[in-house]
Amino acid sequence: MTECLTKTGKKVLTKGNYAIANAAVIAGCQCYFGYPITPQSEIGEFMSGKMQELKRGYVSAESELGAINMVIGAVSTGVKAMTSSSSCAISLMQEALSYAATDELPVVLVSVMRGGPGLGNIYPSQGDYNQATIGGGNGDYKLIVLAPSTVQECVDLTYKAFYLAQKYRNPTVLLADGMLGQMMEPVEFGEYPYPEIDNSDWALTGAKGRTSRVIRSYGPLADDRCVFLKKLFEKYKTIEENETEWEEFNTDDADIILVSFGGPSRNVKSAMKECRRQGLKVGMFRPVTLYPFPSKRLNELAGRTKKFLVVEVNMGQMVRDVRLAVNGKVPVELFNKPVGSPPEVDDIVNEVKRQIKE
Amino acid sequence: MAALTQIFKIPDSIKKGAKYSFCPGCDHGVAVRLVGEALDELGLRENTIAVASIGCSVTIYDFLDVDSLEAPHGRALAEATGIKRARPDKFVFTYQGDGDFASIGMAESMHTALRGEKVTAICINNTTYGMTGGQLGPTTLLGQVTTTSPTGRNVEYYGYPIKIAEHIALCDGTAYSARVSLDSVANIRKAKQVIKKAFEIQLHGLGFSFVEILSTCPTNWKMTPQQAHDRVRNQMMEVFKPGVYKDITADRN
Amino acid sequence: MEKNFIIAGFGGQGVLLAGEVLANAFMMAGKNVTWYPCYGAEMRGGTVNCEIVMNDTEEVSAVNKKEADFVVALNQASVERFVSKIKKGGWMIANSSLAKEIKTRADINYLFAPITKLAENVGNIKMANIMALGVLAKVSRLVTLESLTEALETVIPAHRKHLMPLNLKALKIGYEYDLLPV
Amino acid sequence: MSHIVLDEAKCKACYLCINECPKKLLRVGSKTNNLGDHLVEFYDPNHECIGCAMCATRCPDLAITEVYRG
Repeated sequence: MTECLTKTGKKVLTKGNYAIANAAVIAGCQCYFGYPITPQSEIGEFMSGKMQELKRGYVSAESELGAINMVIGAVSTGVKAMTSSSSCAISLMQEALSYAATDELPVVLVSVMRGGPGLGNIYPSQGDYNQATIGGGNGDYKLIVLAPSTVQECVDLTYKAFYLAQKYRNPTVLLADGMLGQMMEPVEFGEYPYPEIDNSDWALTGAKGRTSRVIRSYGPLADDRCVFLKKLFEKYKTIEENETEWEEFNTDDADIILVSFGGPSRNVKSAMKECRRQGLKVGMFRPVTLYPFPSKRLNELAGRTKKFLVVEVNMGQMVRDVRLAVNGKVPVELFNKPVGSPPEVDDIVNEVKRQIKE
Repeated sequence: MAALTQIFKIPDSIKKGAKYSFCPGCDHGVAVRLVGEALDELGLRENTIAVASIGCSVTIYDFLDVDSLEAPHGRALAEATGIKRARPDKFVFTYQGDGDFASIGMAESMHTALRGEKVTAICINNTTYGMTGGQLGPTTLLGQVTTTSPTGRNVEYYGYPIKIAEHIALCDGTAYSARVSLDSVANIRKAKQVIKKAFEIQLHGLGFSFVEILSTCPTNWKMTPQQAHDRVRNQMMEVFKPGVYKDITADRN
Repeated sequence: MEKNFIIAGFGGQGVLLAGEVLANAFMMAGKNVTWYPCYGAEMRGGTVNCEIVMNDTEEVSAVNKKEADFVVALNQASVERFVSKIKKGGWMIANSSLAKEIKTRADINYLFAPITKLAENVGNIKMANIMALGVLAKVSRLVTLESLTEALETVIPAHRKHLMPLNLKALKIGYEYDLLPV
Repeated sequence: MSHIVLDEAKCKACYLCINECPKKLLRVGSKTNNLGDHLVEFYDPNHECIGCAMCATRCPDLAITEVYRG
């Protein structure tokens, strides 16, 4: 599947993985570096052909450590670059992500979640919510995290990931899951909808006609480090103010609001609709950005609903952020499936009914 | 009175007023200067992106007046690969220690060589992890006492030191692989020519070029600077023999 | 209206491709559609299936549904696995060349067709998947031969284009199956 | 008149240069750095320096900043 997917106009039926890869190409991704892992290998397969065809950069890296560090190298020169991987292999990238965040580099990482922990399995999962939003790298840093729920959104949020990464000079994660990666839906690839960001004031391009630049994370002096980190967290505050994104349905009169992200939120949406058909006052809330997390809005909603039910495919990770946001105003319950395809609609509906009764 | 000719100056590629933070007698200083001289002579300063690694080598960005990126431990050549693929017109080199290049970063190093990536790697071999206080590294000599080989490196517990330049020479993508020593003025002058040659290989787009530099660590070896240089000559050069191990341009010359 | 389909069979029978053709056909007919494969260890030599959810009014949200409107089972294992998932009044379309003609439920419709044998008659048993789509088109009345033909044109890769006539023949025979003597 | 320029601020008293000078014009001086190490000094009362730059080549600390021959 290396033929060029159509850029505008016509809809094409394609897998989430191909959608992400093709969108990255359209977004102007100049270099792709990757190492295969199910369920996202189609991204690298697509890129291997496409990037060579377009005379852009492509390397089958020796490892995920190699891949993410190659991305760091490429983006440090001001070009757009990305890698993609999954779960246990994203673990290998945590060190580099800490560097990239501290170096303020616009790395784009696509994380297509599979079952964990350890080798886990290749079924869909949301077990890497914490890995993406909290991270496993050292020190204080944040990654922007975007969570698509449809194949079209895989396209749209890939564009956005490149834009936000560039705009804020911050590593950005597109957090998909095996379900979205493998699923096919009709999509339209429009033009890259964002303005290009001028990188010329910081990128490494050779010190011609200017003083030389150093991109480094080593800060030997404690005081300097304090200043730097405070500044870095000012940036995160700006991101939180400007870029928090979510979707909500029927929250106005909801007695209970279902909270879910990514692929599984589709089933939650169907369940919410089914509940409404049965006359139950059920709403739904879907964070699109997992960092920044829409805490403020959830807190507002906590003032008017009676309960939140968080549905996720892991042992309960986002539920913690929802609880922090709601801050004890109303109960926040969890309905989870540890790993695999999302919970079936009927099961969610039944759980909602049970929760309403309680 | 005869006119004066300046025969030595600090290279333009070294930052004005730079004062090294290396220990007395450490040859990192010489190596960085040689790199600076080579950049000057080839007119590369304004087109270069250097990659610093972790260890004492990380500080080169404080001294070299070129655009620089700091890589996580062992990943310098991955970052150099990324830079070169993104900007093939730039001159890209890494400056690493033996631990960085041949231990934690061995996969990146070998695969960069195997891909024939058009970058240059300079690797300082001082047979120890210097910055962390002199532990056993991949190049620690048999019998050498370090803080993690208190009775000397033995094969049973530690295995053998790696001969980096020879291994890199075996990679098909390597265009040039050489080992030099900084133990004497004559060898320093030779080293300069080798570094320059490695840079030229990259400029001609011939493949991966590599220079291993035998260097001192008087502090961790617990020697005077002079003793340390004697050790390089008498012990290290016996095991790590200086020479050009691969030069794909040799036949053409 | 939302309808969902499960196409199942052995690895190698082309069930994922058949699903892709069906999903494309729905898309080309202007409908919302999602194709969702089973994947995982099952792919290695075992049974394979995919689910296609079609909605002609709104965006498809849920997949991995508890029940299916139509199941196309190309082997016995798939019949056994999915017969219980069919909605009341739904359809089991089974390949009687590789599955027993036994009706275990009274509340669903069965159609048994010797799909593999018919494909063999066309000249290539690999056409069984496309032939099954023909049968499904006839039974479901939710997708037309025209859409399926258009979908095949899109899905079949350039280097397999010489197989188009054979595919179209299989599609047509499948569609006309119930007109043939069994 | 051949000579060198020595930047005492950069000298770390490793004394490697002393052994390199063919004319023995470098020696341990009386000035000390902040560790109390005696710095190297260039002592060439008879103008014997030949401007060979061996000292500068050897110096690991860029302390010999310039060498002139003439």
